Amino acid sequence: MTAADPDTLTLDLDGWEGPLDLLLALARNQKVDLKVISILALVEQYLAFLDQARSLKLEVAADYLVMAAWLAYLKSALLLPRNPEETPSPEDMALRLQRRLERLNAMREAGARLVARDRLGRDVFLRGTPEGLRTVRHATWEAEIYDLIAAYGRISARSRPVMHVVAHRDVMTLDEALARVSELIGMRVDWATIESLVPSSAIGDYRKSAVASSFVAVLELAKQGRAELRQVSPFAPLYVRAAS
Amino acid sequence: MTQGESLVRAVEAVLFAAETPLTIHDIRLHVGTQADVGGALAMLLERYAGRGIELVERGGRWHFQTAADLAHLLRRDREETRRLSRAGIETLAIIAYHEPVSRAEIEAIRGVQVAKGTLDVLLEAGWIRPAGRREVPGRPLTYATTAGFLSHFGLATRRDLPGLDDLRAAGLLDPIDLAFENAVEKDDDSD
Amino acid sequence: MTQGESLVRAVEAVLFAAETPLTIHDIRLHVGTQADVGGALAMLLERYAGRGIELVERGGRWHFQTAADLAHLLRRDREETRRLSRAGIETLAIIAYHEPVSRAEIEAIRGVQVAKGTLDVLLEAGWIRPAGRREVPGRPLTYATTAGFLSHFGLATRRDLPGLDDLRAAGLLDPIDLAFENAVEKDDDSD
Repeated sequence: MTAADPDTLTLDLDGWEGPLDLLLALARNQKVDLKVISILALVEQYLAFLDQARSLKLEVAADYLVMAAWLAYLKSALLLPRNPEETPSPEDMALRLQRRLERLNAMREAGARLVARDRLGRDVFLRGTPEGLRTVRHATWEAEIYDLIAAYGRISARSRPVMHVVAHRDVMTLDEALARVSELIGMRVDWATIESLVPSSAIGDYRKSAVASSFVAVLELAKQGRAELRQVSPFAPLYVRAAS
Repeated sequence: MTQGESLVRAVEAVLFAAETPLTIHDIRLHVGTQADVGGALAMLLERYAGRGIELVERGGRWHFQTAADLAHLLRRDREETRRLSRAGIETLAIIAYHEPVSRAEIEAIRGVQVAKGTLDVLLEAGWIRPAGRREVPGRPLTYATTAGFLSHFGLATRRDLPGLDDLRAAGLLDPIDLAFENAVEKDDDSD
Repeated sequence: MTQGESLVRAVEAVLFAAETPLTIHDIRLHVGTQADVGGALAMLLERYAGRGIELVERGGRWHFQTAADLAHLLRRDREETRRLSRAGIETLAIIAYHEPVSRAEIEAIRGVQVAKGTLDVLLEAGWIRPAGRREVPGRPLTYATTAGFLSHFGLATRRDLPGLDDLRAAGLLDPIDLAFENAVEKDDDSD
């Protein structure tokens, strides 16, 4: 068995699709039916092949080494006196490896036969310009009279005139605030906070409204040039006085 | 060069697979420049006469086509029942209650734009019809319901539609309902 | 419902006009639900035998195609079908002969990982499809071939796969013993 001649097998492992592919190629080199292949010879060829690769300092992928280790173990198990306790037996393992190679080989050949068949679009052709079959869908629309009436009710409810009545009206109007603020700052000389301009009697919602209206009134007076504003930083108290 | 029956087969296959009608010259490019393509075509014409497939010549170009009398088989009708969308039913209701009514008026009443598709669906269903143009600027088209609308909804006349008082009595003007509806779906007029 | 010769014509026309292979059910939708489509197909099979156009059945679906022996006349100007890689061909063969089969089983037979693109290419070609999960730990997805696979490779059914019976008799299609395969090489890095 001289099939392991490294010259006939490229050492470029990229050319092989993994250890099993390499094993199959080696097995085929034995030129016998895969069913009667010598696993022992095959193992030796594989190991010799990898040794060769390593002696050339080629990098060998991990899965090749894993397979090598397993095959080395199989080889020694096949050669050494048999331990009857051991399962599976080395012969059994060798048989399975052989079956595995057979199966890969069978699928490889099946694939080759498959792609060599008369293939649609390559060897045989469908009609070039089929008219096509059409399914024309007609929609029949469905709606119930209730849906129609309910829809109209919904629209009517949506568009019905609605009168808004505000029940609670506890506010200081802007006009009120304007009159009050301009009068108060006219009487004072010094800076005054907005809060100090709100009537002390004002409490609750009315106080909030009075503060808000007074603030807007102050802004309005400042805009008209009748008041000056001062604030040292954001959110600091806002001071107001009559424009000088 | 292909001859006799094998030429007929070849021409048959070439015409079948071709993506466009072929001249005799085109066919020769496939079956051989010296071939009697005319003779093969004559043979095929005869063979396919009266069959489901016909060989035809148009302006010097040949092609197979399905027999004209069988064209109806290539088309299959299928009915599908579909429910009208909410936008559709509201638009239909407005037309029914206010006809004739223009699209702008429908939008004013609904408070939402009416997609073109919505009116198309109602037209397709045969429930509304164009009902002339309104003599105002822009001359907008108006819509009205059809006899098909009445029969679909089991109405003898439009006057059988319940009035606002009936709707209120039936609880169909309940604003709580409205608030709920609005909360549930904002605007479904995209169909 | 169409009968006799006019049914044969009708089936001929429908198959001829179709853009994809049709099942008998599909054909019935066009020619009549009670029609003896099987009988008409048998008649057409006979008529087209040996002609340039053939009627074929692939996975229960019927279509007309050009006769295989005329391939040399038709290949002109057609772009060659994309060549499958060796890995692709082997993977397809393994799926076809073992289906349904999981990726791990394919890898066990080939002894290498199945690269991502390999299954993608086969799926994209419409030749394989996911065929459910195997009820074992990890619930791996399995793959099987499609009707498109049968059409493309000219197989009436999977039983027509070349050498299927011999391979089965030789035990080469027995379920894959993943446990053993994994014991041999426990490698399996991720791809």
